Amino acid sequence: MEIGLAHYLTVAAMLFTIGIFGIFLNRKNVIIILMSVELILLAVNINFVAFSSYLHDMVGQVFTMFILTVAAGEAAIGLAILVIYYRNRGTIAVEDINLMEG
Amino acid sequence: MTETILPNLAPAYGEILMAIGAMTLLMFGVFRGNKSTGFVSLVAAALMIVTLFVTVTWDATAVYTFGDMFVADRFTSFMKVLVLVASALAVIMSMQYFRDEQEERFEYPILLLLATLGMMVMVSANDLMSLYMGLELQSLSLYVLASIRRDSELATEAGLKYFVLGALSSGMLLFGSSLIYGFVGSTNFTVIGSNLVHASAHGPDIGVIIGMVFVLAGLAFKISAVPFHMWTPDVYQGAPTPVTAFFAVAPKVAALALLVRVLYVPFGELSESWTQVIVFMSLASMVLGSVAAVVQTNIKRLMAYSSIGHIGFALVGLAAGSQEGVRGLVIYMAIYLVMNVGTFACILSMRRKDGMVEDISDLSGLAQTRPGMAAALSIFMLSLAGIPPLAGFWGKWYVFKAVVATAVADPMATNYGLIILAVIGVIASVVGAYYYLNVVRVMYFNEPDGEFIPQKSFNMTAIMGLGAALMVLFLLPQINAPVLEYARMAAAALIS
Amino acid sequence: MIYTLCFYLFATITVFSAIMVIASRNPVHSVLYLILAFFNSAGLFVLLGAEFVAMILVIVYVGAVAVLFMFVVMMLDIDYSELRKGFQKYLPIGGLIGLVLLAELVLVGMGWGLGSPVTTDPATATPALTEMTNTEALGSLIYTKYIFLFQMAGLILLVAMIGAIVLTHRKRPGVKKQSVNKQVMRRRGDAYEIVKVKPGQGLG
Amino acid sequence: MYQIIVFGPLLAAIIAGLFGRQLGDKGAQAVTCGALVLSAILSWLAFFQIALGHTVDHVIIMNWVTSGDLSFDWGFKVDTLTAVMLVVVNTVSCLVHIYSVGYMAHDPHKPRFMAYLSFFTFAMLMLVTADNFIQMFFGWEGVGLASYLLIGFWYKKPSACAAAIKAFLVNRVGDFGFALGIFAIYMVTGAVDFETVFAAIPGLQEQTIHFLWMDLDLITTICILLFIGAMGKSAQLGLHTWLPDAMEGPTPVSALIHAATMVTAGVFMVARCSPIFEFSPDALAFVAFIGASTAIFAATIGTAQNDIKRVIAYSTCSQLGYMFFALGVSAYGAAIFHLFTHAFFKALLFLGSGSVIHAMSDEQDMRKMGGLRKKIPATFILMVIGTLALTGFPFFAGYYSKDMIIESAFASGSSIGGYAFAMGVLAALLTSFYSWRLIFMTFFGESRATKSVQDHVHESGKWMIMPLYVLAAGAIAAGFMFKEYFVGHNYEDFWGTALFLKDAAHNVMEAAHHVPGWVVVAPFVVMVTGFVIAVYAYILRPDIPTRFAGTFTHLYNLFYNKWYVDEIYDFLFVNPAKKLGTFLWKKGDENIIDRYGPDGVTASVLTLARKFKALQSGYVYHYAFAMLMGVAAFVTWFVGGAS
Amino acid sequence: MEHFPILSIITFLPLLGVVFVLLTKGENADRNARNAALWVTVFTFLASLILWFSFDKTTADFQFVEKTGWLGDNINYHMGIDGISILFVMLTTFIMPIVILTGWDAIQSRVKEYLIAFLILETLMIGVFCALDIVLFYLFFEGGLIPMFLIIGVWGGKNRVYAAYKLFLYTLLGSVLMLLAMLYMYFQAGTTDIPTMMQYGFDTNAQTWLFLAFFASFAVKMPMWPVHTWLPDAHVQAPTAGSVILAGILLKMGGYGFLRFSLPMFPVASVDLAWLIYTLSVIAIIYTSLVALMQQDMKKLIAYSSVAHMGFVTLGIFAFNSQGIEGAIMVMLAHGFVASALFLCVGVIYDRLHTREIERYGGLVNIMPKYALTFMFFVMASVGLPGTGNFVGEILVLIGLFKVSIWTTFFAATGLILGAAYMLWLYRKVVFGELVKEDLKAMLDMNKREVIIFAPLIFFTIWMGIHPSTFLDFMHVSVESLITNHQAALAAVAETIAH
Repeated sequence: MEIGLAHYLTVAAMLFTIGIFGIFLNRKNVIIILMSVELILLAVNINFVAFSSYLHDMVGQVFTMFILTVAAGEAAIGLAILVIYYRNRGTIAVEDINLMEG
Repeated sequence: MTETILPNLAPAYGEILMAIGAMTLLMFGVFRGNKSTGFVSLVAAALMIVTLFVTVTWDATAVYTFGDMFVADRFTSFMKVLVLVASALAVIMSMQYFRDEQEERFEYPILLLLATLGMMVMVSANDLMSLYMGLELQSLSLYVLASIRRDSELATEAGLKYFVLGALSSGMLLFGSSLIYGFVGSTNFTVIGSNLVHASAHGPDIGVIIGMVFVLAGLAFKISAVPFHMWTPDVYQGAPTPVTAFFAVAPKVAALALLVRVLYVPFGELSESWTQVIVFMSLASMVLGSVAAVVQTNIKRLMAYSSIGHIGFALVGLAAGSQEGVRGLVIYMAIYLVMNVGTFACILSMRRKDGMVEDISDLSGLAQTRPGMAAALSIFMLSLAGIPPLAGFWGKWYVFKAVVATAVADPMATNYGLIILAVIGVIASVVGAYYYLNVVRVMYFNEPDGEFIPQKSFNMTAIMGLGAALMVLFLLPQINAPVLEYARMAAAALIS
Repeated sequence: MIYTLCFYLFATITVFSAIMVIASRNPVHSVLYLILAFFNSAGLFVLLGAEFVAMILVIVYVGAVAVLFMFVVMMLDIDYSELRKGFQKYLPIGGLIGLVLLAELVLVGMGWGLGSPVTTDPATATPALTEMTNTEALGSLIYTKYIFLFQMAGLILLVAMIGAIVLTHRKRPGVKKQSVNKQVMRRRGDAYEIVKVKPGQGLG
Repeated sequence: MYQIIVFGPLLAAIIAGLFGRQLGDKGAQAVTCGALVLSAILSWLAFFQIALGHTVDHVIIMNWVTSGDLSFDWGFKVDTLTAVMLVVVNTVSCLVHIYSVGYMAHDPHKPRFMAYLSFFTFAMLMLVTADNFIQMFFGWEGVGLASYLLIGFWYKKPSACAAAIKAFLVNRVGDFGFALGIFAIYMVTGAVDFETVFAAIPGLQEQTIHFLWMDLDLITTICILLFIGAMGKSAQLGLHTWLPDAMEGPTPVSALIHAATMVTAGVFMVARCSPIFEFSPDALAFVAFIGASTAIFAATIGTAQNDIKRVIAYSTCSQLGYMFFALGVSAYGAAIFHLFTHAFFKALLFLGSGSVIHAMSDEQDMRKMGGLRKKIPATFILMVIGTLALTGFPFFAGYYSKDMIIESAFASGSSIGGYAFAMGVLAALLTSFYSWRLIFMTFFGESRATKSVQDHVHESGKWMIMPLYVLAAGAIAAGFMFKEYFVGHNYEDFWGTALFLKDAAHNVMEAAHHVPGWVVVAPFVVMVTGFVIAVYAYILRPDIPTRFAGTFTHLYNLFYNKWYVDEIYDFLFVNPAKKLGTFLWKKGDENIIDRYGPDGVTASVLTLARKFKALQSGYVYHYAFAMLMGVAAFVTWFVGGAS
Repeated sequence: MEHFPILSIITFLPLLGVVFVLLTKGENADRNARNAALWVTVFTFLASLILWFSFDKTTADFQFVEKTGWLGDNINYHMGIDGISILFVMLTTFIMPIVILTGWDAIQSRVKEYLIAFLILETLMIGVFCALDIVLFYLFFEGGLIPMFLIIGVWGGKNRVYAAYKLFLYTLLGSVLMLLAMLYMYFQAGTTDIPTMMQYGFDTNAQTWLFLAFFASFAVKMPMWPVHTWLPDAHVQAPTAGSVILAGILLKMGGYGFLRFSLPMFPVASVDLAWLIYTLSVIAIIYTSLVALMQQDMKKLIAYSSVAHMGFVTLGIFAFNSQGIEGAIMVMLAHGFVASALFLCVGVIYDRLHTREIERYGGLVNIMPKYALTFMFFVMASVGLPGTGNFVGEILVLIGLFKVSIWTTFFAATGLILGAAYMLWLYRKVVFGELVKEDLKAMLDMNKREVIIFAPLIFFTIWMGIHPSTFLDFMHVSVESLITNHQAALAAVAETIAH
């Protein structure tokens, strides 16, 4: 079977779903959540590049570049918040993040 | 394909000014340290005001620049004015708080500036890419702002929650963007719009619709519409109060402006589809915002639910799917801005020995100890509840007017969905009135307990007084006419 | 054929490592799997003809982000002995919804090009490799047409920087630092004290 | 002149009522009595001018209400009927005012009492002078108010307050019917003034009105509704229960309101509406039936009562029954004539009993009296005169009027007339019995009072006795003096247009002069019989009544307890109303409307709010899950919708 | 505006009083504030007398009209009065000084706020009756809730919070539905001008819904059964002056609304749904009368009686004939005086003993003769004794209604009996009887201020009863034109159906 766009999109969709799974099935570790976010962004990137390739259009790749840049910044901020949170609470277990509710 | 000439910078003078200003202030701050915070704050606020004037002077028909990724028209200028006013007031209102808490950081106003810049880019975005960049600039700044009191457990928790869910929402938004890009072949709003018009002969592609849904979900998160609202109460409660005050208005205005543009410019052709989503979100937000707030005791959480509910009301205007509806939404946001800023000014002005006032019960007997502030806060509360003749009522009036007009415009095919929306909406506003009244009740009906530290900030008093006066006097044509006229022009810029 | 093989190889490994990222007991493993996923997606990118993006992915992600993750994981010293609890609790319903979503997304993906003809008029068409390399093409776009976004990206990184510093940078009270001023201003009297000791009593 | 007659008492009432304290007791008494004397004199003048001068006066003071095609005025319509009523009302009222000066001498609230009396007189005068139904209703309710105030005059007595309220409420029931009657009249005639209405009625025969799920004859319906009003005011069977209780008021009040004037308002009203009633034989039959039944019913109760005033009250009730069945057989003249004479002798009896009560230190129970004839001879004589008039002793006032009624009933020839005749004769027997029983128990035999009371017994003062003489004169002379005018040969000249007969050729009163001899004699015979029984039972064999009561326990109890009407009403209306009220309040308002309405909604909103609160668990993964759910739902919605 | 804007001046004059009250300072601040408020309300009343005397009774047109652009979109600031609304305006301005006097001694805490609340309320109430634009109307109509909420909540009794909320949310819920209907009408008619809308002729099918939406608001405000339960609570908890305003004026807004909106704008639906109104009103009259019979709290009893009286108002309005409508207006006016006075009567003794429980009183006539007389007068007026305004109103309502529905009249008239029952029972328990309770013995009779409060009320109640033409003359032409238009609209609809 010829590898077409749909294959790439399927891979991306799977990554995307896995990423979302990682966010809400995870109970223990916030870092995994951050990694799940990276997976989601990866899925998006695959989508963009695939579309870019099949559309013969550079815009998708340009977008991917910026997504990568932003993702790096996002990761930095996320980890920074995680660190200060850990400093305050001594844990990063997801289940402990519920001082506020209701 | 390469542009050798400089792009037209004129529409973006405001943004450029903000960016340069922010970087200059950053340098200044770095050299002077945290003791310069007061000065930096003032300059930041002034910068925003200056930008505001730069923006206002931009009063032309739509101009596109930066490869059509950036647009400036009357809609953007109106929304930017709102954003800038909200941000500037947020900066001013924060000063006293951080001074009192001895947490002054010069980065705070700068981050606020950068967030505002992000919002301005969002408002002016005409491309999925500029949308994303603006959104992220804003979001990243907000994540930091939420947890800027890094020693506070609540603030860091708020920041973490906000970040995680925000990242998820960005992911969704991006995923949607990718689908749209793939199925339409462009990321430019205008191009998408015209492509969809051409494609409309055989119906829109499902991929586009799904992509749009994802983008909608991402934006709905930013305006905290149900079911993407769940971060709001926790973040509002956990974040430092002035940050909450900022969160409650400016980002919402910007995201809503963006939402409106996304729905009307690229996806105007799909209005039948997105109306369903908007109607649902609007209904759910109104109901949840009104009902869930009833049992809240923390005033910041209360305001969070209140903001959810208000977004629901604003979306009613969007659901109307008409120029009048957008106008209603714009007016609604303008009024919402004043009500919220005023409310937070009141909250921020109240300090006890053991810290800020957070519990509604702490307001007991405020009417006797500080009648002026109680009166102002009551006016804001009743206005939020939408009781005439206060301004909040007018906001609701214009959105409901639009939706009723759409619902019954065609006598043959009355749109029952919209009628139900309108009926449930007004009933939700009654439920909502319950908890706003609760605040009034605590202030007026209860006896005072505990002392407030006298507030001497002139700024706060001025904001409260002016805000309350605006709420009451909105019904004067001298005050409402310009707002209505500008709102009309803004809406007309999007939909003719 | 090789193309197909490569695709399946990269795709399988990517998906597998993605699953392992969220399923690993040890976060360190997760990070490693993440890196693996990145590498393989870079392979996919290459297959798609986007060499520069693939490079960036490896360099930026693996080189910076993933390492950052690793750094934090190590630094926070998390007790990962019982990380799996509760995973199963929401798995059925969550899995169901996730699978439905996945199915729908795949379905949507399949529909590409079937419905409406995708625009044949790309905004910035990909130049033939003979004409310009992928890197060149990107470069010529980013600094011209997309200069605005480029500047925005700069600002975003600035925010990230400010944010990271604001949040995490702090003066540690216990850390000894050299203070030239203090050294210069040191006087003899600061260093010692003359004490008269009575016999048999010590310094009490 | 009529303005002075009518508004004089009102003015006096206002002055005495509002400025009583400044005027002092004497001043208040002077003002009210003066006004009433003036009114009385003017009334007699009016009587001569109108009734004997055969004219009709119509004075309009001002417009009262105009709304759409409805319009009515404040005005006086003075014809013979009104003139007779003016005389009756003002004469008796004037005498009662004077009597009250003496009777209430020891009461601390004299000005208030006088004011009430004058106010009552005003209201009564408005009633009788009305030229339209609404003004009549004004007077109608006005006298009700006065009655209420006067019955409850001794407000410290709970029984007085209860009686006052009862009187007002029972009257309201009647007014309810009266008002509906007026509405019906307006609906069909478009007017409420007598002239227009009466002119329009003949044209409405055979018309029907749909009510109570059936088509009723229009005029009959109107008449019966009006008559319900009369029943309430005149204490006819069914709505009579308030009258005996009303004796809680001071005795002058009983004499004025509950004997001579107010209670006869119903009679007056039916007579006034004779142009309507005449067109409905069914309604007339109903009136006659109720009247006759009341006559006998009240008389039976009267035989078993021990309270001196209650006996007279039931007697009044019974006599009113006479008047009504006279009306029912179209003997309007006879009815009004009896009203006229009854006013004198019944007022006399009441005031006389007041004198007795006064003498007995406010004791009303006849079982504690006895042998008073020697101690208060004047009162005794006067009471006997009243009794003779009441029982219809020949040539006393009652003789002419009551016999005329009985004869008219017979002469009418109808079956209901026959019933009325029979009841009338039987009631005459009982009347004679209980009247003499009263006299004997009070004035004969040994005194059964306590020593201290006995020592106190004294004849009343001149303020009290003088009016009695005047009334006694009336009780003796009113009959033969006015007989010819009211029911005799001058009938048509005298009444003019005031009373209407549909079929003037068949004047029942004309026929009454030609009834068989035994009919004429029958009332007299039964009267004597009653007297003899009374003498036997209360003078000769005083143990008889007790034995009788012992033998016929049930009958005695039935009479003694007033046929249990009060109890039945309590059971049927009062208690259910209270229970229903409580039920609607506690169950309806609180348990249903509030519980499922505002409180219920609030509670469910709160429940919902708590559920929302619970959803907001604080866990990030829940929040993320909600977002996923949202997106998945939207996506499914569209994918499903598209495919 | 070509002429002198008298209506606006009357409407907003009380706001000037707010300024005065705010300006009072120093140790005599409370007293000065009271005086300022009193004088402003008196002055407002005097100003409204100008309307009274220069009103042209021969035309059904709106008079003293002011119209100026306001919100754009064809929404104008449009004020004016006709023969119906002038009476309510006068009622409001007349009651207000009495209201201010009522709290003179009783309210000692937060006096300024108290007065400000009432003055603002006055502006809003007058505005309701003057507004000729539905948006303007709605503003005034709803705005009144805020001061009322505060009045009950701040100066009310023990359970004031519940009562204040109930009042606020209940009425608000009704009104928001009306708001939607207004928006629909605005969309249909393209204007919010009331006189235009009265002639507009809304779509017959939509009328039912519009009518029901307006009904939701007015029925709650009236209040009609079964949405009446907020009223007893509100009355019981409100301070005396609040009860007076509530009974005297606020309840009238519902009736006024029916006259101004429901009848002229939805003629078909009004007729179609008259059965509903009849049923609810009759139930209200009998039901609430029976409930009133069992009340232990004076104010609650009178509140329930108000519900019953308002039943007469709705019946009269929906009789669709001049007697019914004029009677309904008369009942409203008379009830405005009498119910206010009854609440004042309760207030008089409440001020002295601080309880409203009927059982706690008894025998007051012995020491408070003036009070007893006054109370008696108003009890009798409330019962509908001829010679009082209530009688004229009720008799007109019933006489008009009888032409339309005999059954309804029959049941409604039973209210006259029941009404007498509970009022007389109340009076007997409170005023009559032996004075045995020790704490009652020290009570003083009415003072001069209280006499001044009651005197005009008594005077006007009698005046209305004896010479109602003074008031009826104002409304004749307007009511006639209302009915004529109503009938014309019905005929037009019948015409279209026939074709």
